[in-house]
Amino acid sequence: MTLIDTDDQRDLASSVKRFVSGQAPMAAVRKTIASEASFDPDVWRRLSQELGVAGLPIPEQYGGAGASWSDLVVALRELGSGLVPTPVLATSVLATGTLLALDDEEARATWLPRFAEGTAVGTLAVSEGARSPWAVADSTCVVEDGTVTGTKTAVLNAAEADVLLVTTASGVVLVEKGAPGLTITPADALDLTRGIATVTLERTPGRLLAGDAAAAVDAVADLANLALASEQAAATKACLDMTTEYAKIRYSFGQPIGIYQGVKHPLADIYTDWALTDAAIRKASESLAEGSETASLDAAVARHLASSGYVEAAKQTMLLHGGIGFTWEHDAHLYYRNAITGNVLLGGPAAQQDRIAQKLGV
Amino acid sequence: MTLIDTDDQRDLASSVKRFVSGQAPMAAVRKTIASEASFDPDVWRRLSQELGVAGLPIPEQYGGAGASWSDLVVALRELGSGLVPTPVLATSVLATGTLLALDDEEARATWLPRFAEGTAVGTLAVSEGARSPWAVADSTCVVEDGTVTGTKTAVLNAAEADVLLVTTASGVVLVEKGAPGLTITPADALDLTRGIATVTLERTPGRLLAGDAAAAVDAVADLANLALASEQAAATKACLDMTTEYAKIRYSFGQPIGIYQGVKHPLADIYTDWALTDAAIRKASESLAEGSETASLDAAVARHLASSGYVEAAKQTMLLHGGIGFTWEHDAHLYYRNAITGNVLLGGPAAQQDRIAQKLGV
Amino acid sequence: MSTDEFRAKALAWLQQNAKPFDDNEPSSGGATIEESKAFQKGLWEAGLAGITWPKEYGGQGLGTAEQLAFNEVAADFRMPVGPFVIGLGMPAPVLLEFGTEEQKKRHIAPMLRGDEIWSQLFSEPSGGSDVASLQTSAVRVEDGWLINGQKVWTSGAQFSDFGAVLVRTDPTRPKHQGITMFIVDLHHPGVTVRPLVVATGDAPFNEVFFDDVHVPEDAVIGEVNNGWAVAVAMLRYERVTIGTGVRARANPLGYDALVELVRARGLDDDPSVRRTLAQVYARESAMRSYSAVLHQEAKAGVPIGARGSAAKLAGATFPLWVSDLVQEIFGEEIALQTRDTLPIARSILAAPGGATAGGSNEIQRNIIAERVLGLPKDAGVDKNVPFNQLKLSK
Amino acid sequence: MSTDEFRAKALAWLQQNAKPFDDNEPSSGGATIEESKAFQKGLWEAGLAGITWPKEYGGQGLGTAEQLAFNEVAADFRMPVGPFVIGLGMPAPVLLEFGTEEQKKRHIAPMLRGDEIWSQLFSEPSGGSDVASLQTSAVRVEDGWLINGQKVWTSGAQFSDFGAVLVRTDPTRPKHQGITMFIVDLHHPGVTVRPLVVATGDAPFNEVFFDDVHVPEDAVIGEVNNGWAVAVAMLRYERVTIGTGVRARANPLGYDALVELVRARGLDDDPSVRRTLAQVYARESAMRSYSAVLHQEAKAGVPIGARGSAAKLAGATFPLWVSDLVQEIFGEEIALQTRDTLPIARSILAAPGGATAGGSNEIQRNIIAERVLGLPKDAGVDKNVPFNQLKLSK
Repeated sequence: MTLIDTDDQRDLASSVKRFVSGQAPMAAVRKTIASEASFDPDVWRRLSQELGVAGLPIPEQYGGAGASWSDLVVALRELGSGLVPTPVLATSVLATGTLLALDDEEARATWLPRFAEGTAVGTLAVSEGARSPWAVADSTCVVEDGTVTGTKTAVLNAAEADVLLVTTASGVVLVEKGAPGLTITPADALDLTRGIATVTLERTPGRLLAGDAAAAVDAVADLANLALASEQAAATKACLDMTTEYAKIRYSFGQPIGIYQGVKHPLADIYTDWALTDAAIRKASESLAEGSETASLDAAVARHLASSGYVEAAKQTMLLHGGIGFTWEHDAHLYYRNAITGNVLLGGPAAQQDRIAQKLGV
Repeated sequence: MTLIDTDDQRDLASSVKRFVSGQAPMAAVRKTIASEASFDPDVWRRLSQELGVAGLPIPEQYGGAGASWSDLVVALRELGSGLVPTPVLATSVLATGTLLALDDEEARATWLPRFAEGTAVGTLAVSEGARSPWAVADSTCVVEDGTVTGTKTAVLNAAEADVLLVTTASGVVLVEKGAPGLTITPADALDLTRGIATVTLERTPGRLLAGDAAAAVDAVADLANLALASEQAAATKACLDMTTEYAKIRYSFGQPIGIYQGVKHPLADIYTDWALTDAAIRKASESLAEGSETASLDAAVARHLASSGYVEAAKQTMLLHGGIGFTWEHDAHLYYRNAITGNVLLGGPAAQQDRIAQKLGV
Repeated sequence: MSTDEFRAKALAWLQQNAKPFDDNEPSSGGATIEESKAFQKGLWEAGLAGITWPKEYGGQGLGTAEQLAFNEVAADFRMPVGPFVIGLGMPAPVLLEFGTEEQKKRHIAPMLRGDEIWSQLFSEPSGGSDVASLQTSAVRVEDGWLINGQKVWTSGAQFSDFGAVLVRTDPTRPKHQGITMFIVDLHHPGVTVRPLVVATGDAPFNEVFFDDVHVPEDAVIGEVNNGWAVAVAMLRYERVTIGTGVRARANPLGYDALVELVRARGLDDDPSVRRTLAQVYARESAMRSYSAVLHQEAKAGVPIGARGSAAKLAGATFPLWVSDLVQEIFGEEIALQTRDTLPIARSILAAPGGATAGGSNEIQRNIIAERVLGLPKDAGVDKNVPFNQLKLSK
Repeated sequence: MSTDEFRAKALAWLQQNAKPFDDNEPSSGGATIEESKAFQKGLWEAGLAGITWPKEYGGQGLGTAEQLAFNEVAADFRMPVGPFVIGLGMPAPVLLEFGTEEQKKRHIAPMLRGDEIWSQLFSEPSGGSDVASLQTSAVRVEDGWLINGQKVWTSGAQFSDFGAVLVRTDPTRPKHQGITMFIVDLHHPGVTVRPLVVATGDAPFNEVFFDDVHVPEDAVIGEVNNGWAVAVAMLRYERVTIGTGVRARANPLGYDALVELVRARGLDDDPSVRRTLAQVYARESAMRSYSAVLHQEAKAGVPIGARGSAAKLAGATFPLWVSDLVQEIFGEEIALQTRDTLPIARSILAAPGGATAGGSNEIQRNIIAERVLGLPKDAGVDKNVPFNQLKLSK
C-alpha cells in the first residue's frame, strides 16, 4: 500500500493547482459568490474538458479517464484548498458513484459521458433531514405509477442539476431537470461556495434504476466521505498556511505574533491533526482503490478526522487573525462556513462516529 | 442569596486550615497512606471533637452543631485542599444525610450523637456498579426475614464503618459492623487517600429503616454532589497554586517557565474554570441551605464542573511539573488519583450530566 | 429623598415611558436615533441620568445606593439607550476624571440630555490587542493639531457627534509615551465614516478615516503625550460595560434557546443530546453565578482586580465551544440556515469576533496569569524603544 | 548473499531462537539480563547484529536493504534485547560517528556481542526539557577529569556497564559551549544508582549520583566542550528509537483493549460508548497511518525533518485524551482498579510521564511551529550568557 503520491498524481495536482490559481483564485470565487450562480459553468467545463477532472473516476467506455478514486482525491485536494465552487462532489462523486454502483446500463450510457465532458450536472438526493442523511430503506419517498413523491433536504447543486438520483424505499429513481412536480428551493446556505437546495417531488415522473440501492448508497457514502475529507483536509492546510503566514508578518508588542507560544501551540496542534488526517486520507484512498475490506472504515475515519479538524482549524484561523479575521473581506469566514457545512453535510459528527462503530463491528 | 463566606464561615475555614497544616500536612497524609489504615483515627476524633467538623450538619438535639450544609462545605474545602484522609464524606454526608432524610428516630438517636463526637464511622452502601451508582428501586439487594443479601461496590470507608446503611429495593437497611454474613473486601483503590471496599451481604441481619428510601437517597445524592464538588474545587485550587508556585521558581532556557504562554495559558484556563466552579458551588450551597427548588440542579451542576475541572487541573499539574511531577515523591499523582476517583465515584460524568438533564426536566 | 423613594420614582417613570423586557423578543430593540435621543432626554428630565455625577455638570449628585436601585429596577425594562451606552459609559467618566472644567461643562450635560452622541476611537487595523502601537498621527499646526490616519471597529461612528480619539503625537518616544487623546468633532469634513462588513454579513462597526482633520489646542483630554494613561482609564470603564450580561434567552447559543429547538424536534429523547444540553446549562449557569459572586464581592468592598478577565474569557469561549456542540445536535440544519437555525449560524460566525473584541482570549489569559496568578510578565521588547524604531504590522 | 537469502537466514535463525510475537501476551517480556546477553550474543554470532556497521568494529558491513529485511522479519518475533536497545540505538552510532579509533575498537564489538550494556545519562533534576542547562560538572585533574553531580531518568543504569554522560566542563562559557560527553564506567565506586519510583509505584528509571568519579583523558567522546553537538546527534538517534511503535494490543488505553472490556460489559449497546470507541479507533488508526507515511517518505528519500515531533506529540497526547474517555466508559471500575481496569489506571498515571519523556508537549509544539511551520524562534535570553551567570532552577 503506497501512501505517497505517484508521479502521475503529482502532475495532476500541479495542473489543477495551476488551473485554480490562474482561473479560479479567491477573487474569482468571490465573484461567483456575489453572483446568482453557485458555481462558474465555464470553470467547470474547462476543468472537465482541459484537465479531465469530472471524468477521472468515469470508466473509459463512458468517456472518462478510467482513473482511480485516489486520483480524483488528488484533484479534490487542490479544489478544496481554494474553495473553488464546482459541482464535482455532486456530479463526479455522488451521481457518478451511484450510477457506477447500481446496475443500470442505460442510465450509465446516457449520463456518464455528459458528466465526463462537463456538459451535465448530476446529483444525489438522499438526505431526509439531519437524523436521516442517507435515507434508502427508511426513506419516506414513495414510488407509485412511475412517479416519485417526497422531500429531500440538503441536495447539492440541485438547482443546476440536469439529473437527480432520488433514493426511495423502492430504490433509486432517476428524475430529470424540469420534470413536472419537481420543485427546487435553494437554501440560504451557510456555505457561500456550495449550492444546496431542498427538493420536493409531487408525483414527479422518474425511472426506477436497476441495482441494489442500499448497497450502492453505502458504497457512495464511502466515496463521499473520502471526497469530502480530501477537500476538508486541503482547506485545513490552507487555513493553517494562511494563519502561519499572517503570524509571521503581523506584529504585536514589537514582535511577530508567531513568536508567542499562545499562537505557536495552537498552530502546532492544527498541523499535527492535519498530518494525521492527511495520512488517514491516504490510507482510505488506497484502501478504496485496492478494494480493501477496511475501505468503508478507513473512509469514515478519514472523514471524521477531516471534518472535526477543519472546523477547529477554520475557527482558530478566524481567532488568530484577530479583528481582521472577522471581516467580510477576509477569507477566514468563507473557510469557516465551508468547514461547518462539510461537518454536518451527508451525516454529521455523530453519524460519522456511528458509521465507524458499525464498520468496526462494535 | 449570599455567595460569599460569612464571618463565621471564614473563622471555621481558618480553624480547619490551621488544623490541617498543623495536624494533617502532606507529610502526615503520606504516613497514613503508607500505613494499613485508610485514615488516622486520631485526626478524625480531634477534627470532630475540637473543631466539631463531623457534627456540623447534625442537629443540636443529636449532639451536633446544627449548622447548615454550607458550613460543612466550608470545612470540606480545607480538608479537600490538603487531601486529608477522613471518613467525613462517608459519615457526615452520606450516613448522616441518609438518616436525616429518612424517618427513623431510633436510628438517628443511636448513631448521630456518635457520629458527631467522632466515635463512630457510618457509611452508605448504595452503588451496584458503574451503571447503577445510586441503586434503590432497581437494587438487586434483597431483604428477607430481617436479613439482607446482595453486593455493593465502591463503598466509602466500609472497612472502618461501625454502621452501614444499605439501600435495597425494599428500603434502607441498617447493618452493624461485624454482623454475620457481612464481608468487606477493600479495593486496590486508585485513590490513596480514600478507603473504598466492596461489601457483600449474605443473609446479614439488618433493620429496615422507616422513611421513603428513594427520596432520601435522591436528597443524599445532592449532598454528596455538593460535598464532593467542594473537596474537588479546593483540591483543584491546590493543584493550581502548587503549579503556579513551581512555574515561578522553575527555570528553563534561562527564564522561569511561568513566563512562557505555553504555561501561562493552561494555568489561566484552569483558574477560569475553577472560578466558575467555585461560584457554582457557592450557588448550590446556598440553594441547598435555603431549600430552593433548584437545589438538586445546582448541586449537580457544581459536581459536574468540579469533577471534570479537577481531573483536568490535576493532569495539567502532572504535565506542567515535567519529570518531577511524575515521581512518587511529588504530590501531583496523589491529586490526580483523587481527581479521577472523585470523577467516577457516586456516579461518573455521564451520570452527572443525566442528573442535570433530569433535574432540568429535559 | 430616600433610596426607596428614588427607586419608586424610577419605577414609576419607567413604567410610564419604557416597555417591559420580554425574554421572547429579540433584544435588538429597533428604536431610531431620534427615539433614543428623546428617551435619554426624558430620563434626564426625570432625574434618572447621571445619577452619581456632580450636579454642576448636569448629573444628579446622588450616591451608589441610588444607582444600584435604578439598575435593579431598570433591569426589567427595555430602554432604547443604545447610542448613548458608549459615550456615557466611557468618554463621559473619563472627561469627569481627566477633562478640563470647560470640557466637562461643554460636553457632560449634552450627553446626559441626549443631545450629543459620542464614540470611542482607539483600535487601528495594524494594532489588534496591542492598542498602544497605534499609528494615527497628530502634528502641531497653528492653533492646534492636524490628525491623519485610520481607526477601525468603531461602534456608532455613523451617528456620533464627537469621538474620543487616541493619536500618536510624538513618534520619537517609546510607544506608550507619545500618545494623546483628543476630542474630535466627527462632523468635520476630513472625517470619513465607512461601514465595516463582518463575517456575518452585517456592518455593526465602522472604519473611520482622518484626512487633515484640524482640532484646536483645547481638544486634548488630559495632557499631551499622556494619552495612554487616559486610555487605560477608559478601557477600565469599557471592561465594566462589556461585563454587563445580555439576557440568556436572547442568545441563540444559550441553553434556553437550544432546549426549545431540541424539544421541537423531539431530540430530548436522545441521551447524548440531553447530556450536551446539561453541559451547556452547567457552564452557562456557572458563568451567571460567577458574575453574581463578583458583584457581591464588589458590593462588599472586595477588590475584583483582574478577575473580570476570567469572566470575559469564559464568556468569549462559551459560544465557541457551543458552536461545535450545535453542529452535533442539529446537523445539516445549521448549514441550511432554516428560520430556526439561522440565528444559531449567525451566532457561530459572530463568536470569533466577540472573542476578539476587548482583547483576544490570549490577552485575557496573559492578564489572568500575570495579574491574578502573579506569574512573571514577559520582558517585552517594545517598552523602551522609540516608536519610530519599532517593527509594526503593515 | 542476496537480500532474499539474508532474509531467509534471519527468519530461520529467529524461528529457531526467538518466540513469535503474541498480541495477547503482555509485551514486557520477562527475560533476565543473562538471557538477554545470551540472545544478543547469538544474534551477533548468526551475523544479525550491527548489520550495517563496519566489519572492523564487529558489524556485518551490509546495506540498508539487509537491515530493512531483518526489521521486517523480526517484527513477528519477541526478541529479549531490551537491555541493549539504548546502547546500540544511541551511544553506539554516536561512537561510530564521533569516537576515536580506539573507542570504537574497544566498545562497539562488545556491545554487539552482548558483553557491554550501556546507558545514556543526559537529564538532570533541574533541567527538564532544557537539557543544556545541566549542572553535573567535570574538573580537570591529573590524568583526566573528576565528575560530580546527579543524573535522573536513566533507564537501565542498574545493569549497565558504561554510560555516555553529558557533563559541564567549562561554566564560564555560554551553556551550549561548555559541555563535554564522557564514557563513564558505571561500576566505578563513586557512582551510585538508585531506583526512581514514579507515580504508578514502579521504578522504571534511576537516579545516578557521581561523587568524585575519575575518568581518564581518553574518556571524552568527540572534543572537550563540544559535547552538545554530540548530544544533539544522540538525541536524533533517540527520536528514531522512541518513534518505534509498541503493538496496539499491548496498550490498555488503545482501541483493541478497550473494545474487549466494553464487550465484556455489554456496553457496546450504548451509543455514546460506541461513539467514544469510534473516536479512539480513528485517532489511533490515523497515528498508525501517519507513521507509515513517514516511513514510506523516508524510504523514498523525502526528508522527514522535524515532522517526527508531530508523531511524538500525537502519541503523547493520545493516552492523556483517552484517560478522560475511559472514566466516562468504565466509571467507578477505574477507581477500584479491578483486575480488568488496573492496567488502564496504571496507564492513566503513566501517561503524563510518557508525555514528558523525550521533551514535553510544549517543546514538541515549539519544534513543530518553528522547524515545520517556520514561525520565528523565541530570541531566548540564555544563548550567549556565560553559564555561571544564568538563572537556574534550584
